[in-house]
Amino acid sequence: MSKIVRTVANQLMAFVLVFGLYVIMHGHVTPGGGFQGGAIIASGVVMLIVAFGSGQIKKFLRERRLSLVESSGALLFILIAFAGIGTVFFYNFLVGSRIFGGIPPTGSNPGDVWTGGVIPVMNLAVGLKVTAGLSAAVLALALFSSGEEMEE
Amino acid sequence: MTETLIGNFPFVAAVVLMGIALYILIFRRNLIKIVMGITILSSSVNLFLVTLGYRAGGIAPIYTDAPEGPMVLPVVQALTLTNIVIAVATSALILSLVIRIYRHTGSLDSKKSRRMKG
Amino acid sequence: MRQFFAWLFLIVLMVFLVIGGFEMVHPFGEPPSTMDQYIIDNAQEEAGSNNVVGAVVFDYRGFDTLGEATVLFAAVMGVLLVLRASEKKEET
Amino acid sequence: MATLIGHSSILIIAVPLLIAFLTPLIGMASKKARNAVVIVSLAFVAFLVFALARDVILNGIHIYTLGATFPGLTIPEGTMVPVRIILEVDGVSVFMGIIVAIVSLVAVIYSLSAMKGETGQNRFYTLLLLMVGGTFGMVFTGDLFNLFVFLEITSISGAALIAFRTRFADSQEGGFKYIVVSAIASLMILFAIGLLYAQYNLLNIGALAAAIQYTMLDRIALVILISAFVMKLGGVPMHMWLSDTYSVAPVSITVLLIAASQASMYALMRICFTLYGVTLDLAVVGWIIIAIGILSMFIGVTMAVRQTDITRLIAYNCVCEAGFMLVGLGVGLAVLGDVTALRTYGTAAISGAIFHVINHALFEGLLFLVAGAIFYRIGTRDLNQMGGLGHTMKFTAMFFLLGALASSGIPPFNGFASKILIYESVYQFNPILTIIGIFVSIITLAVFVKAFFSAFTGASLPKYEDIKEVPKSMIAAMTILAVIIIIFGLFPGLVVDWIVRPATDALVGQTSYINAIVGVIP
Repeated sequence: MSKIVRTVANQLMAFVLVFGLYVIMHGHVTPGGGFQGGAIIASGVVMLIVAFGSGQIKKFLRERRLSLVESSGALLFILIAFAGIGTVFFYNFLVGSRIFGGIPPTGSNPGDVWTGGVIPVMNLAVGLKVTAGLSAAVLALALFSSGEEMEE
Repeated sequence: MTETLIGNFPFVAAVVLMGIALYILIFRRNLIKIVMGITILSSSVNLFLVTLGYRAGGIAPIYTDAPEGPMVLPVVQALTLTNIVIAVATSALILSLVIRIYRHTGSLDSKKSRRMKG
Repeated sequence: MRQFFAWLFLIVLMVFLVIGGFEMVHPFGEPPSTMDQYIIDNAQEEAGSNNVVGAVVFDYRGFDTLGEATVLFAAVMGVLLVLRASEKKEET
Repeated sequence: MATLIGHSSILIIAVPLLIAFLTPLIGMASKKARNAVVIVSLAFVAFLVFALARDVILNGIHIYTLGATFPGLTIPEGTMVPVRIILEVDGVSVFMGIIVAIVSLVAVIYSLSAMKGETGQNRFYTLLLLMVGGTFGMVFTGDLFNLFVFLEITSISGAALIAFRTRFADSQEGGFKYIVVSAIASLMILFAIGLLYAQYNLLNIGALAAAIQYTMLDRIALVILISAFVMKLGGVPMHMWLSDTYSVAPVSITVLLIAASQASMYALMRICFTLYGVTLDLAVVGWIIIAIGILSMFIGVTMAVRQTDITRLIAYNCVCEAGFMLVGLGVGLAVLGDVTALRTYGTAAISGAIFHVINHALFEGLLFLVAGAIFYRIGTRDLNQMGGLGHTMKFTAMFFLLGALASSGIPPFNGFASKILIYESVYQFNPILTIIGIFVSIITLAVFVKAFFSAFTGASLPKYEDIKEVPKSMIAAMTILAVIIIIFGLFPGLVVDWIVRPATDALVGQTSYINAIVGVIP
């Protein structure tokens, strides 16, 4: 792609990242959540792949590393679920505690990020996982169809 | 009768979309078109699920600065969300298989590449 | 012959489903809501989340979301497995 | 120990998933550690399954409400319906769980040497664990949508694993076919779930069963569900995918695919017996299932006769055996409303079908492992190119004979025990069905005898002179299955009493399943 496209894509990526993170971290207050935010960031990665070509992206987004991030996201998610096993698997043990423990007033309210118990943490885990996973899948498809060798 | 006919139109639209998808899946032989058929099928199911949860005059089920009014059903929306992610996953995997098949056989026609029809 | 049966199957299925669509027991806009109303009323208190869909996704039906994340994980692993570079021998 | 059993149902599903997420990380560090972790975790899961089985059979249905304040709280205060996802483990679920536990252990032990030297082993084991977890989830869950999600996990990881050998075009096509079939089937299942949700606003199987009224929409949902699950288990109108996928997958995966198909069979049982139960037009639905079964038997066995590829032959035999189970189930379903008929032969037919599910998984698994062992050594699946392998691969030949005899229902192996149960009970329902069944069994025997002679006996071919017996871990995996087959064949009464009868009672006793959910109002 031309230099203009590359520069614009480079600048836009920052906004995409911020917006994605916002959607992930406000998943329990406004529409959005881990999957949606992760998909937004992954689409930013797709934009970079289109602008720079998959060979260029491969140099700083290694598949092994993406795979590692994805596994850690999934692990974080399931470990939070396991942490509730003192009562029951998937128990929302953080509601009422000091981390994200606030309980919003019933009915319509302005919204507070410091609520939701395990929900924001899970959103973060899922966001990490989806970002890394979708990027890895798209990168693999792009690399394979452009005929380049992938690393294991 | 006419009232239910018009009132239930969203369900019928979902069913018609499903018919289109099944038509593609049964009669088309191109592998990419089969992938498209599956995606349309999953969209039709998503549309059906979301219409199930609609309440007349309802608002989105989010309490942050919520206006007055009944909220639409949240569970179907969660189910739809799940199904969207599953559809993405499925089509990613199918596309990678299609690329592999294309590498091996040099063709996207299912008659050529598959030993048995179906 | 096969085409004929396929058309027959498709048309019969569609007729049934369209009839089903018209005959929905609960018309569009007035769904039954015993389970959902409970969630709408209690999500803020039990899950502490303003976003009721978020509460359903991560709390009430969190196990589905685990499954969903697993599906995505499996698909990504599958893509990477299918498109792996070559079948070089792995030394063990 | 009590707390462990209390949480065992979720641990059985979650531990394979947890280890699957860990496997890529461990695999980067050390391959030996990865293999050890996979085996140890699956052995732990198997232990939990047996502990849970003992508990369920002694103390009745096991309930686990995810995310509630305590596991037994199915219905929260202030409402009359279950809101959260509930795992409900009764006799049938635990029976299927035992199958999956055995089969997954065998598959992993077999893969240890069968997969040696292939690339992508980290991902192979990850997907294998995901598939095991998905199958456990399918059989343990009490929630329709959850069933759909786990079905998807199983089919996506299964499809990726079928395509594992990327150097063959066949395996890619097999994977493609499998995932297309599963995607269509599972989306139709989701549509049917939507239809049920639209009327009752429920997703829990027990609560739905209590509320169901068999309206027009319920009938449409039933038709869609039955056809989708028959599609997934390889019943006849939709059996084409089965031979194409089973024959190209790595055999340890084929064994798991059989378990996954059996999980679809379990889902079919759940839908017919528990979800709809006595509200059905029992005779009509029963006869439809019997017809599918008879067709599967016929077409499976006739297609098997024509095959020269050993794995395709066994795959068609799978279609045929699935027909036996469907006939048993159909007969049981047809007389479900009739108490005397149910008592005289209905429960026996269902027991036969359920017993055949585990026997099927065992002997078809053994046969596929043998076929995989042959492929591992000589690199072909074509029966015409084999010959005289019995001289050098003695154990393999013995195991093949054992599996073949069990599959054709020859005493004293386990296939005989379950087939005789089906024959006897079905004879009282309709003698023609039994005659067809015996006829099909005889042809099956003929098919396998032919395959055995062309592969293992005769003069040893010069090109296979230096073929050795397969590695120890493959022999070990086959031995486990063979020993279980012999034990089941020698003591069928004990097996029926311990695990099959509770499963049958659980399947027929729809009310106890419903009461476990709805009856516990705090």
